Amino acid sequence: MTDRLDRDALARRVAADIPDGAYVNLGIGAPTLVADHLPPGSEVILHTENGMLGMGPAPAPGDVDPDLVNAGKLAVTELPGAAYFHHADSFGMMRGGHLDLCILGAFQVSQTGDLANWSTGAPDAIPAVGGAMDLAIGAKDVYVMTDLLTKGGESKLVETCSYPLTGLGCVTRVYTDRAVFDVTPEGFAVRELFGTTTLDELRELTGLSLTLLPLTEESR
Amino acid sequence: MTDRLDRDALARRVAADIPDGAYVNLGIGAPTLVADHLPPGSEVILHTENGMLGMGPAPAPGDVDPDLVNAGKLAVTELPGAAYFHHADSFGMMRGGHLDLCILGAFQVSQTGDLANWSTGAPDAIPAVGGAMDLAIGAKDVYVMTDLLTKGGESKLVETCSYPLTGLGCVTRVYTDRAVFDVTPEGFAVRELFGTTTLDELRELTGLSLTLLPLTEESR
Amino acid sequence: MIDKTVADLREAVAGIADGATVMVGGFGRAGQPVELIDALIDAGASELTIVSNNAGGGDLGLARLIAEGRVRKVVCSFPRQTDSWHFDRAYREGRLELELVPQGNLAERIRAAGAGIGAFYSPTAVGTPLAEGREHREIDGRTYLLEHPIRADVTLISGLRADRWGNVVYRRTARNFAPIMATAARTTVVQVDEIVPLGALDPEAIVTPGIFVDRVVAVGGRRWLRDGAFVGGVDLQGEPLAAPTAELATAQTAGGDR
Amino acid sequence: MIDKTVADLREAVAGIADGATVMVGGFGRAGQPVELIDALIDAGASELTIVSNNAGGGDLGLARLIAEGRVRKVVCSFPRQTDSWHFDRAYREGRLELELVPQGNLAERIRAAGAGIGAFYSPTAVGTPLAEGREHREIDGRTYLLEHPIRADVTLISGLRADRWGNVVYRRTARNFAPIMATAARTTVVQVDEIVPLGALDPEAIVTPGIFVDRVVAVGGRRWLRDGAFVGGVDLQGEPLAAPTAELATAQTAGGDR
Repeated sequence: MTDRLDRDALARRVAADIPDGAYVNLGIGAPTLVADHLPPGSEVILHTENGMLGMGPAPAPGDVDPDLVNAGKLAVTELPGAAYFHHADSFGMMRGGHLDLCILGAFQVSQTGDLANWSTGAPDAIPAVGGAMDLAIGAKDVYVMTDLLTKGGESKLVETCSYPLTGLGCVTRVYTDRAVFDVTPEGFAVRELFGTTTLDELRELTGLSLTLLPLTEESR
Repeated sequence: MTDRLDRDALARRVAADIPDGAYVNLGIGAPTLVADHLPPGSEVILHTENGMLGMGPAPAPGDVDPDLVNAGKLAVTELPGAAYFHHADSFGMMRGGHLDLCILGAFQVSQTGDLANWSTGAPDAIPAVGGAMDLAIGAKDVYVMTDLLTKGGESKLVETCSYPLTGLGCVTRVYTDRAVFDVTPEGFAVRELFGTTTLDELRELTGLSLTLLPLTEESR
Repeated sequence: MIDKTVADLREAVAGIADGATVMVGGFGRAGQPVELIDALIDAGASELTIVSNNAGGGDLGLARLIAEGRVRKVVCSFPRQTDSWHFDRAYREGRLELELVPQGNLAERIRAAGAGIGAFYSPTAVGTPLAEGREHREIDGRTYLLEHPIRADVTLISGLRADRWGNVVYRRTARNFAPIMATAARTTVVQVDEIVPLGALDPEAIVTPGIFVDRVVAVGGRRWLRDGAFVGGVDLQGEPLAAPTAELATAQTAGGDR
Repeated sequence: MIDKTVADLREAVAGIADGATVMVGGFGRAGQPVELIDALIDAGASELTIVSNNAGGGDLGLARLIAEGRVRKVVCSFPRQTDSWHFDRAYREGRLELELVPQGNLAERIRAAGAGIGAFYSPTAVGTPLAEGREHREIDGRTYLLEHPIRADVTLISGLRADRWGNVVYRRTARNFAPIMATAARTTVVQVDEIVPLGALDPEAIVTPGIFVDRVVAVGGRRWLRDGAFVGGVDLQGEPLAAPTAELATAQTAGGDR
């Protein structure tokens, strides 16, 4: 168990791959932790789809401004250089391919890059999609950040998603607690293994015929 | 000849029909004269499609600002309450039906309200359309302001336009130097006669079976 | 003389009929026109179709409108929140209909209504359950879905300041859907903290030109600043938001930069 | 650290290839990026497709680019002006191609490119010669034409001020096409009078957020203010515009309100 990255360590790992100057949307939930781990001195401009570029960290207690929230409706701050705009402009920015990167959570990712992250298809659930489908297709790269397995022990990397899709062939990379995977024309390729995790273990856990990127061999 | 309204008098006549508080686009050329004849104390908000509401009159000589022009690229001024916006927003405002009134020039207007005002179809002419087609369909009412006859003596009110169209069935009223016409389901109806002009004269000049609005009978 | 300001909230929402389609600005509580919604509840209209990003949280604003049984249908992207109990109950009891629209398509469809666009092709939702039964079209090798405009009878939004021509500026992320909703309704009603003299707003910084606005009503500093009845959400740790400090409140309502 | 400012005009237009599609902001001379166009001429690219509302007037800017024989095609709404002699000659001699687009469709097609819209239905031009051969569609009883996005390799625009992140504000009607063109090209280059420190622009009043901007170059007060070489058009009586008074020039370039 200690070989798996915890949520903060994973967020730090994702943050390390974001280049200086990138325009990034962190969706809601766990991926927003990435903001806390960006390398000091690096300027990464955060987009929040409710109408802001240049979003800063959470405010100090007592300095909360209810007119200044992120997509998860949590209090944030404004950095120098920030800009506000309305929702149509904000999603035009996204849909138009101007963001470098979106980082999203997932229920499932298929080996062709299909993403399922908005609904488990449970018949009694109240459906809610928010900006998930727009985000899924709205950046040059879409990274998923998630545990490899569900709480029930099932792989979130799958041959074909069984949950309702959010977007088709949109995910380019998946950061999990055990390894980093690229989505390639040949399916998932392991880019990096964490701790003592091995390729064989990952194959067993996912049931997928994973390949190893040359990069990965080197980095071990 | 003295019975015909000159250009300024016609502009004054059009201006008198514009209600306080109306949002109006005056296009380019002769209709822009209407701005000089709006009743004192009336607030009419002028839209210019190059990105401004609340356009004011021409500046004093020496106070010209080349960053502040109207659709005809002539120097204008800014009134208190003015707002600037970009071209997509400006034409969205127009296309979305938010303007109360556009006032345009015309080569021809058909009795179904078709407008021809952008091209005479001359084979050697350089085509240029500008915002004409957007303006033609971009207001709740489209008034045309023009001489009734061309310099060659032909009626600009016609059964069917022979010149290339700017818009279909878009004109609602035509102010000419001899009379004011409404476009009705039954064709042109005379709303007002200027000077000694008679309905019979107009029928002869236009070759159209014009009707007289009840209003007109009263006002004589 | 043009004067779109009205004396009170009752006048601001006058004439909203049973069965009307009402767009309501706001993203969660940021920008939600709570005072106008309260007035709408008092005015009594029912069987409303609400177009808004969310379906209300807690017990006020949109949530209260739903709790009072005034809403027949909600068109939104994200009804489900930790505190959306009023929507949840009404939905589960079959007392209201939900039309779920991805957030970007919702925004663009509202803009299309205001901008006179007949329909447009969006790449969002292709391949998902929300694409079922919709017109698909391939353009330059990519698949799109046909999306139609969303119009309303009335739009209710919240701005920071306005003038008597109806020019409006907003504050921070409270802007969200308001500028596009203002363009998409037959009647647009804006509540603002403050009405300022004509010419006091910078013409370069006006976000909603008055042409889109029919009525403006001043509500004073919003409730969370005015009387301490702060209703904000939760912070990054999920803890309830504290009310803003007095200094911040003063800076933000004293006619400062924004 | 993000710094989109470049040292000079040469660097600003570096890499624009022969045959490129270049969007050029401006409505007549208001907002035309004359300094960037001059630099483009110096850089030598030819066989260009120019997307702009007009096709140049007088002997400078776009007109000079055409006069120098660098333009293969112009996509615009209104090439014909009293002083468009360079375009007129090239067009009549068959040296360049013209694609005429109604102004509002031009603007919306540029916006669509930037906003990822596959295509849209516009009511403009229905029933006119410009509708011939185009896809028509009836929606809710009204006829529309299908319009496709217009994209570019490079956009050249002129703003008033920018910061190192590329946030831009404009001045009065010089704004026109610039904000949408900034979104529709692979590379967007902005000339501004002045580069200001990050944080100096009001976040509520930024018109073009830096995400759309790749390069920013300061050109000082524009020529008509800087050295008296004023090039503006004509007034309401058709008389040539006088250069602005010295007081106005000072007020407008001294970092005043706008």
